[in-house]
Amino acid sequence: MARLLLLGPAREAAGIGNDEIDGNSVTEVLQEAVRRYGTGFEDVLRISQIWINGEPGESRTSVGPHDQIAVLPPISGGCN
Amino acid sequence: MARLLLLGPAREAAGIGNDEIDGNSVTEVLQEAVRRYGTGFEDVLRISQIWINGEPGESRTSVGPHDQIAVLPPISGGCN
Amino acid sequence: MESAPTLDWVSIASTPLSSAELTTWATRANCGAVVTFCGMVRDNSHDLEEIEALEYETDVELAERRIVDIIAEARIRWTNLGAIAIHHRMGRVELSESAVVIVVSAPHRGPAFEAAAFCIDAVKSCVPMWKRELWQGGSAWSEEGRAIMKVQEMPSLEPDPETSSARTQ
Amino acid sequence: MESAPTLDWVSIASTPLSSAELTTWATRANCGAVVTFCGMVRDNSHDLEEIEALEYETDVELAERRIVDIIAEARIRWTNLGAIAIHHRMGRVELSESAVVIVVSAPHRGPAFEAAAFCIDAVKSCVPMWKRELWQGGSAWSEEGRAIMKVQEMPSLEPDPETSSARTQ
Repeated sequence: MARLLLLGPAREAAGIGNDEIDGNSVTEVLQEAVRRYGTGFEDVLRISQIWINGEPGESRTSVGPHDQIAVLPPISGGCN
Repeated sequence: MARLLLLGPAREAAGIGNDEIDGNSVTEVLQEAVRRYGTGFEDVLRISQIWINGEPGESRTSVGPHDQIAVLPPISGGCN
Repeated sequence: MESAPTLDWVSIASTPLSSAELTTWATRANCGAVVTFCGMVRDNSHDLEEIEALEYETDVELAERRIVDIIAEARIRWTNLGAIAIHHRMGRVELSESAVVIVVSAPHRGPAFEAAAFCIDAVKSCVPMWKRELWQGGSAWSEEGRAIMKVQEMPSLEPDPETSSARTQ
Repeated sequence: MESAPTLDWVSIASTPLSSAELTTWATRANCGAVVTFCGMVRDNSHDLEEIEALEYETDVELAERRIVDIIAEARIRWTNLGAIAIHHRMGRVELSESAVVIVVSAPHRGPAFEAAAFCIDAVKSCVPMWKRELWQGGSAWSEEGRAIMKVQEMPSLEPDPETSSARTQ
């Protein structure tokens, strides 16, 4: 179980920005997320970074209900 | 004869900012200026640029009553 | 951060930015230079001609943490800076409004320019922030996507040796 | 120049400067970057610790001509700039007031930063302007004297190849 935070194109593809998903590791949570949100989300996930509790993380990391997994697609820059 | 413009330390050393001085060339005008203002001014003049009518000029240039000779000591920069 | 802090001021909010307020805030008696950068919504991008607004999406907590990292890194790379402010809008930002304002004060102008340029480069490269371009009747994510970088991986802005002596006076 | 001109705004006057006014003035729909530099009176110089004001002496006509040259040269070196303002105080300027404000807008931030840095470097090197430092009970000409340069002789600010691609986006 972990809290999922989806941003920008990942939020748009999933149709949701925050979710709670079962799973003991980042990999398990994201596999369930793909099942839930479909292939459009999977395409974005493939090119995204994963941050765990605010820092870049590894997909084999184990997670609990208080951990936040953020999906961060490529950015386009703040301005000009 | 020419109009003399003295700036910054040159004005301070001469005790005057604007003057009219006889002379047919820049050299003649500045020689007369040194006679008039003394050695303190001569010291500043030695390290100064001379501009004629707003542009860097040559001391042998001939001048008339409408020409401006400016004495510009080294600058210290506008700020920081 | 609600009231203006002393040295570093980070904000991500949906209210308009005031570069004038930040410039005044950054003024310090020992600083001869204040450099202010406004990143504004302009009417065109790579492939669009008539942009009328941008919309920024972020997570405030994640983004502010990264901006704090950027300021810390700037203070490591330039050791004698005065105040640093980085404020970023989120949500819709109209044409010619500032989406981001960065202000750096320093005793001398060289470090103030360099640190301000570093900060906006780092904001564009290291902060989780997504931009939609809005035009009459449509919108799309901005296309120039790249992976978020770590602040410490930002390339250094080497001062040009030919001009750095003049610029560090 | 009494009312705000369109592209280039040069002023030498004894009244306080408003960087906010110039930043707003420089905003253009096609410009994503506005860089504002404030050169402020600081409380110390090379050998003095408690400066309370500076006093600037110039000839307005000669100085404004040189500033016009600086802007022309900036537009040669960076061909895609928006607006450029260079305003300089003369007479007495108090601690933490701006003695000079430079604003450059451009479509992209790289040229805006570089041209603004060039302009202040050139103002310091090419404009006939003398500075007295004033402290409690005394004053003296600032000591760092050098000959006035021609604008065309200013060294170029080569962008660092490592970072210029990021900075010219």
